[in-house]
Amino acid sequence: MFSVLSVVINSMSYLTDAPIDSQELVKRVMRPSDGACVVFEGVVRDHHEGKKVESIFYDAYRPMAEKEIQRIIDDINIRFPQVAAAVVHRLGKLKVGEASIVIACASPHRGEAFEVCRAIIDRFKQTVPIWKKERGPGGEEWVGWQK
Amino acid sequence: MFSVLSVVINSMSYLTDAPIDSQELVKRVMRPSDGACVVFEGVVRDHHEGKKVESIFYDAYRPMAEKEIQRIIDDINIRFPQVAAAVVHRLGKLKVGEASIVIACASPHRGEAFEVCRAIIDRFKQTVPIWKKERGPGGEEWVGWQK
Amino acid sequence: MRVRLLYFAVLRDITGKSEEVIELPEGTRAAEIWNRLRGKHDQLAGYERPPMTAINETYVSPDQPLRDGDEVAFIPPVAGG
Amino acid sequence: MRVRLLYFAVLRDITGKSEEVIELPEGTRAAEIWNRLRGKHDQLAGYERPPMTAINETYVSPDQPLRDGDEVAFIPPVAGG
Repeated sequence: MFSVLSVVINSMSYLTDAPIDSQELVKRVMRPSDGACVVFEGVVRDHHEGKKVESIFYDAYRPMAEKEIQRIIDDINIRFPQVAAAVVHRLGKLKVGEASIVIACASPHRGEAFEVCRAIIDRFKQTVPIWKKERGPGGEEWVGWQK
Repeated sequence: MFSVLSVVINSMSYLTDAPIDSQELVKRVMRPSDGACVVFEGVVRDHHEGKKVESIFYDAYRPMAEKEIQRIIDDINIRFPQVAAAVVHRLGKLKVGEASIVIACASPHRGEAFEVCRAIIDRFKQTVPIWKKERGPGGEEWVGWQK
Repeated sequence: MRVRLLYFAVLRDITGKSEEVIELPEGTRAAEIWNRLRGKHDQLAGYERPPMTAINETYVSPDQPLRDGDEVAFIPPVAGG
Repeated sequence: MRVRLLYFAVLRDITGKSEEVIELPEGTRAAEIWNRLRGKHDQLAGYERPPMTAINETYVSPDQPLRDGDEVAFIPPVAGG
């Protein structure tokens, strides 16, 4: 009746619990016909809305997040068939300076690589069911939730 | 009367004859307050205007190129004081798939990181005295020079 | 019918659980489940409209009637990236 | 006066040298040097206006009068990046 456990069938997952290797992502997308690669790294920073941040805990609705990211990639593939894009988001506890997301976009020309990289992160932040709990000197808080 | 040899005084040069380490560039720009890093890699691709490309030789007016790049960085620092940017361009013979330029831009927020990274590469291509000679099955040619 | 409710992030903290299976009349809507949650948890009282709603891992209107076996998740404001 | 001419990329290939020091009347302009080069090298004949011009590592108008000791470079279309 209920799916026992949602397993990502693809060997390739968009989510990881380990540090992200951005070089590996670049290698994954680059083809001999590509002249440009644009990489976006989202990184835990030491402040948010005036408050000090020490670490962030990322949580996700994993199977749905995988599907939503796949949907973003599929849309991009239709709109920009010449661009190859890869995305990985890290979950769990991250310290300041660690990358939470890396997006790599390769293309024959730089225009689309920049456009797609920006489009992916903008849309990612709107729909992918991932949440973050910021921890600082004042305690913990889920970002975006008004108490 | 003539400057004997123009030496880059800074330990940091914008030009290199060795493969570029983009991870090192990212480390150089990231500060604890940065939440975003955008990296652009220009890569030798296997074609140009319908012709097959096997390798590219990059030549430069080195001391002037260093100054022009410095000028670009200085302008960016004035217009976007919150962004930290690093640039390295490689010279000499590069094979398909090798990076000729890497630009890393870190910022508290992603908007300016994208904007600055794009602005740097766009301006770089207009004013920095670097040239490329493409080699393919049909011979060699300096790009941009109409015979 | 029975549906599985999943709780994430702030909702997991507030409800104290990550999921539960509940018995409901046929055709119940996610919005009605949200109202039950609001009745149970003071921290949700101010939220008249549910946050984004997912049924079986897809965003849907909270007014869509549920079916037996559905997996329902209320999605608090996302903050990935 | 004497100025140093630097040749890069396609201009180095055409002239067969990377630099030379030439003797010129006071006040000569870079544009006039360009015309001399056009006279010497058939491949440049079609280029009435010089490409971008740098004096002492800075872009300037090719009509700027040169001074003793200047380093002059004609900059073919750049293609870095």
